[in-house]
Amino acid sequence: MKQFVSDRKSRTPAILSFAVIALFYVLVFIAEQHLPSTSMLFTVLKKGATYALVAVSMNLLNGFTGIFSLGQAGFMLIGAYTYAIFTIPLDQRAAVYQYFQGGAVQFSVPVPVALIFAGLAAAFFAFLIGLPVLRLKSDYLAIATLGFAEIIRAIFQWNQLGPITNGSNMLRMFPNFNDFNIRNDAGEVTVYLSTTIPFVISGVCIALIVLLIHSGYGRAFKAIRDDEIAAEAMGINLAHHKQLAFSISSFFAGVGGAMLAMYQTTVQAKSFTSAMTYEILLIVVIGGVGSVTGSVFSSFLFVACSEWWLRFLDEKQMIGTFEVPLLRNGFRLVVFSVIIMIVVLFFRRGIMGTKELPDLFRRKTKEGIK
Amino acid sequence: MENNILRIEHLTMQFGGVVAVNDLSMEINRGEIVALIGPNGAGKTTAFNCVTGVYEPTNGQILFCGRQIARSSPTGKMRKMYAGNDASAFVGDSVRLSPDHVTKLGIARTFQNIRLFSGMTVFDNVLTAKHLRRKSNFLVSTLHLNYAEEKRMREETWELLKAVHLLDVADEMATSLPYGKQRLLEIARALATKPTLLLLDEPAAGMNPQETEELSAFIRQIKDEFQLSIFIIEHHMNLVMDISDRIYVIDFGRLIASGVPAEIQNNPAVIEAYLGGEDQ
Amino acid sequence: MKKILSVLLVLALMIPCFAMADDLPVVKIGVFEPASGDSGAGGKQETLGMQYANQETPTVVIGDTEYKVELVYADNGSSTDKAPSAAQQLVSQQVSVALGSYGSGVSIAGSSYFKEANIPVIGVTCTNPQVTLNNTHYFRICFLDPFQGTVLANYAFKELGAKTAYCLAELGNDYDVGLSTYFQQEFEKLGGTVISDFFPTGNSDFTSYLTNAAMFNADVFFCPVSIAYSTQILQQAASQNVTFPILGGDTLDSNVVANAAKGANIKVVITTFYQEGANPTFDAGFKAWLNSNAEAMTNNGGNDMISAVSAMGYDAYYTALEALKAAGSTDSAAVMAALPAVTLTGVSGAIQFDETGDAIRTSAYVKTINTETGDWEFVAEQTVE
Amino acid sequence: MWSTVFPYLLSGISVGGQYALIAIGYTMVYGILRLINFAHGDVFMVSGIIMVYLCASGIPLYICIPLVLVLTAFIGFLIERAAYKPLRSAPRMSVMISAIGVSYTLQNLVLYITGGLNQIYPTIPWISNSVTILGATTKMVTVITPFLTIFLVFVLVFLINRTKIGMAMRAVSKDFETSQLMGIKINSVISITFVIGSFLAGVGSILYFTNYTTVIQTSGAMPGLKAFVAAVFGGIGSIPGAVVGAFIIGIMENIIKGLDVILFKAGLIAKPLGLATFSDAFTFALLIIILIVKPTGLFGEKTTDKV
Repeated sequence: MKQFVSDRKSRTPAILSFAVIALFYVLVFIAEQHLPSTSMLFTVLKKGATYALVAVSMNLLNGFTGIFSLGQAGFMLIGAYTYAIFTIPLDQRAAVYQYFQGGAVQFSVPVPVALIFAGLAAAFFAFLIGLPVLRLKSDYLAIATLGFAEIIRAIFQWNQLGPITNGSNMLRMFPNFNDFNIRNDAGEVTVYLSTTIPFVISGVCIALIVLLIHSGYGRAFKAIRDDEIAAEAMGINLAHHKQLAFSISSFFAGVGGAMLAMYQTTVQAKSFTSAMTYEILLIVVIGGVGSVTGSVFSSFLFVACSEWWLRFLDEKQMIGTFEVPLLRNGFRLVVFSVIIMIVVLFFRRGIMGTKELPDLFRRKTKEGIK
Repeated sequence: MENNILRIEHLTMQFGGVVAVNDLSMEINRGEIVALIGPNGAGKTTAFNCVTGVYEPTNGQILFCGRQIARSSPTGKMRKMYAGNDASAFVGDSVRLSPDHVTKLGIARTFQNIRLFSGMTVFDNVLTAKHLRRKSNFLVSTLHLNYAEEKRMREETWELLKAVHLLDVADEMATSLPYGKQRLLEIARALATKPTLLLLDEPAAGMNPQETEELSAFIRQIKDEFQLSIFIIEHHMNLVMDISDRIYVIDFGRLIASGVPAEIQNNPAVIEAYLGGEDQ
Repeated sequence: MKKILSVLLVLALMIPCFAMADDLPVVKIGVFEPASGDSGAGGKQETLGMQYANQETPTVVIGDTEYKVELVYADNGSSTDKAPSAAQQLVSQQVSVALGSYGSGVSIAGSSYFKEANIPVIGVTCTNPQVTLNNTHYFRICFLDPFQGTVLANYAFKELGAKTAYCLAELGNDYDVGLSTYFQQEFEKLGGTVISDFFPTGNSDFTSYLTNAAMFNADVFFCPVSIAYSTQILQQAASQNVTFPILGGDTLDSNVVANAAKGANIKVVITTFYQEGANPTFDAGFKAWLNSNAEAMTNNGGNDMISAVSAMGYDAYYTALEALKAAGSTDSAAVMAALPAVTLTGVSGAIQFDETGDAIRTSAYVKTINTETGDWEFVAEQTVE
Repeated sequence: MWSTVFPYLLSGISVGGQYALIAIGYTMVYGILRLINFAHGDVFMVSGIIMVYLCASGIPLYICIPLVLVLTAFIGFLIERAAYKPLRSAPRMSVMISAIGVSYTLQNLVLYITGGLNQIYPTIPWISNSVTILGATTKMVTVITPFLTIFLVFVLVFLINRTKIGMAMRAVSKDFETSQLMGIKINSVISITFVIGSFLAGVGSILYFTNYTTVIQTSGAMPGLKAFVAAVFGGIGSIPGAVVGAFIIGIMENIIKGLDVILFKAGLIAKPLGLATFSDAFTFALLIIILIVKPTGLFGEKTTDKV
């Protein structure tokens, strides 16, 4: 029984959760084949999958390593740009870099490679930024990373870098989610994958993060979160491990950024503002700081509400002849932010607290026994 | 190689105008249990923090197994405000190892105000402390390719918990344990780093006499079981007199006496310091 | 407490969406316009044109059945990151054709979603060539920036006798950057020199940029920026007593801008699509409608002055109707197929598409602000062959 | 050379003064609650919106202005009570998140009310008039801002050093728990801090928007962020620090905007490099440098955390 110490708890919950996730993927695939591709459902699923990855990557920092960073948007920007720059088809570059004679980069790489580039680029910048910044304490760190995100944004917008970044102008024409669909010669779609693939990408990434969290390094991160001094006294090198967590988190933020680019089909530096970081932070909080499952749930919830379920609040609604008051452009966001405030104030632990998917089944099974 | 495992030479730690530790010199031999005692605020924990690399000493040097782990002399502003003894001895290149480095060399510690990893189970607290001895890099362990290593570490952890009689609570949250057990867990966690020198900062604080009894037995037991040298700070005189081979006494940062328990027990200076200490 | 709150939360999410009941079959036309953000004012005025046209002709006969035309709105927030979901929204509501947007950037950002769902879009005042380039689904009823840039450059160089021009554009705004680039190209071809500068989104302190222009001894200050910024630029220019005239593109053609310049000692010249008075019947009808509709009035900036974008919106609506008639079905693909052949004599002039789907336009109106009255005044109709 | 730099200096000083008035709010709140009040910039913006609507409703200016200030102060008070007080015992991170939530809410609320359209700020006579000093023409407000700022700061410093409540504030910022034990009414002290902070933000908004005349839900974000940077730069917790920092940042930012011209005139560059792009980024670069070189800022006193 030795080796079962600490995971004496039966393995069934884990297996169950795997089953559930797998089932979900299958459902998504089937739905995509049969429901009209114009349905809002798929928008939500695509964007949700993207945000889920970014939220989890942020949670790895804020929730599991206790580093309160607000640089996420900056790293997403790097990822998005790297992806776009390396994947725009050659014959389109002239059109995209219209003011810069087709730009400096005159080759393009396959999508998976570009995704990895995106991650690496973000991770690399994170490493450089981390060197000075990670020595700072909680909210100083937060504001410094926020500052760096803004600086990155400005650099990418600088006209002198136009040949690479297309200045402040939009990057587009790069492969997006719809290009994952398999088409026949006539150009009709035979197999829809435009939602399934994003799920796979972000699924794999999140799985990697989860593995990391459950590895020895993950434990070291948690140790740092719980008590830096004790962690150091147990031989954990703070600088090295923080640097590691920061770079890894940024790597996945970068991949997330690339996915966001694919979702939006265009990239522009000016949209990666601190507001975006706040949005992601709120997602993490709503889901529960320190719960991967929570982050994933709340990403989909957040996107679904803002893109879909609460949309009707923005338009005039008639019940018979009675016009529902207050409903007009912007009301959705008001309701939305009120909900968020309620969560932040009264449900501070978020949807999941620090629980994960298996824990849900675990409780159930326990009850079952009783 | 020489037989003292830790040697502190002319250690002085000064915060601003306050001299917390003043010209402290002492040594610990292999296999010894050495106690550092003194009234509250005498600078005992500060000395610990210097040894473990939390503080950079103002002056003096510390050798572990003959290797410098700290060496410095007053610099900058300190040079003017320095109030300790001779600062001349250690001028020149200073050495400062970070706490984690010191731990890697084989010095482990517990904390006076318990510092367990609150978000983790008892088992994970100990398992985490094994992290520094791992061979596999983060890619390997992320992909869980180091199964053998992980398994070994879990088994060792299991052994440790058995040794400190915490096996039954292995899956409890660390902070949910009673005070006494938390202290034991801290010791187990320290042992998990495979130290040769163990620093215990008031391990018996908040324990009842009976628990204290067990503790002294326990300390001896782990000393033999893990071939440790032990450096202990403690107020419980019975415990100190019972287990320690030699005792150092400091008051207001200065060393006022040292020797075997019997000598210390009837050393007037010590008694004075303590009575004085109590009175204030 | 928590219990109640959580219940409330659930309710907030569960409120059902109410559908409208109606007798006639409905054909949906998507309105892909900014209702908020920097271009919000312009977007709303453009939408007004469509709304007016819609209440003027609320039904259309397609094939041999009469359909009620329903305008479906989506606010693209004048930002390229909100545009996709706005486009998605229209797509998911299966509109037969979409109109818009005010602002080229958002049009480009939304484009691919309509393309994927093959829904045709009729660009109203998005003047950047990139909008329609290599797109079969994007059409446009206004002139293009190269043309507008040329007109402006010529006007500045010949009429205003400017030798040095200072261009100011918003970072990452395709309209601004595009137009000023074309202006620069033409102006330099004519032998002038151009200093171009950019300001970050959300900037509100333009004094330094105005000073820059003055320092470079610019003879003209060219700022083809969205209404939000142009109003601030005008006011700050006024308070700095700048000597050079301020030149702008079609975005400045709004009564909001005119009001901002009222009573100030500055010269403002712009090019645009339509000048009040060119079509009296439309003017009269539109003003009447504005005055009868409080909400419309506020959306128009509080008075009944007619902005060119409204006229364009009006024409766009009728172009869409023509396309629907020609298609003989509400199927978006059919409408797309029908659109290239559509011709129409709108209030802003004759509309006919070339092979890239752009309207063939050869003339632009040059206007200036009468700073006493705060009205736009017609200067000339510039034609470039 | 001077004539080249001066106009930038001028607008720099004025915007610096306005940042200063916001920065004080940040620095006071941080000093007492150790909280970055992300919503402060939005309070500043809301104050602007209130002014727009009050004037639109036809209330004469001489009533509007004081009313705006009072309302702004009240909003500050309200926010503290609603969003921060319940979290007194919570970890700092969740309070910070609550602050972000409040800022999000305020912005969306204004977006809803204004319909996301820019609101033209009412022109306040006299201070909106143009004046020409040393060849640079500008608004009167530009000139008076720095003086008004300095004056208000002096009043504030007096308040803090001479009055009972000021003493309480200093006590609380020194040691929260102890001063609580000493029977200081923590909550009222905190409320007053927020009221003062918001009041000054209100004054700032009047000056700022008289200069820059359009208000939109996002108007507060950048000035807010910069004011905060100013506070950190000057040493968060220290009022003089915040003011000095604000002026430095205001001036630097405008110099950067004009850098092309200055370098060009000085003949250092052949053609403009579009360095104005970095006018915002520079502020943050400055922040990071100071954080790394001297984490406690220019005037911040050192804090040591116990092992």
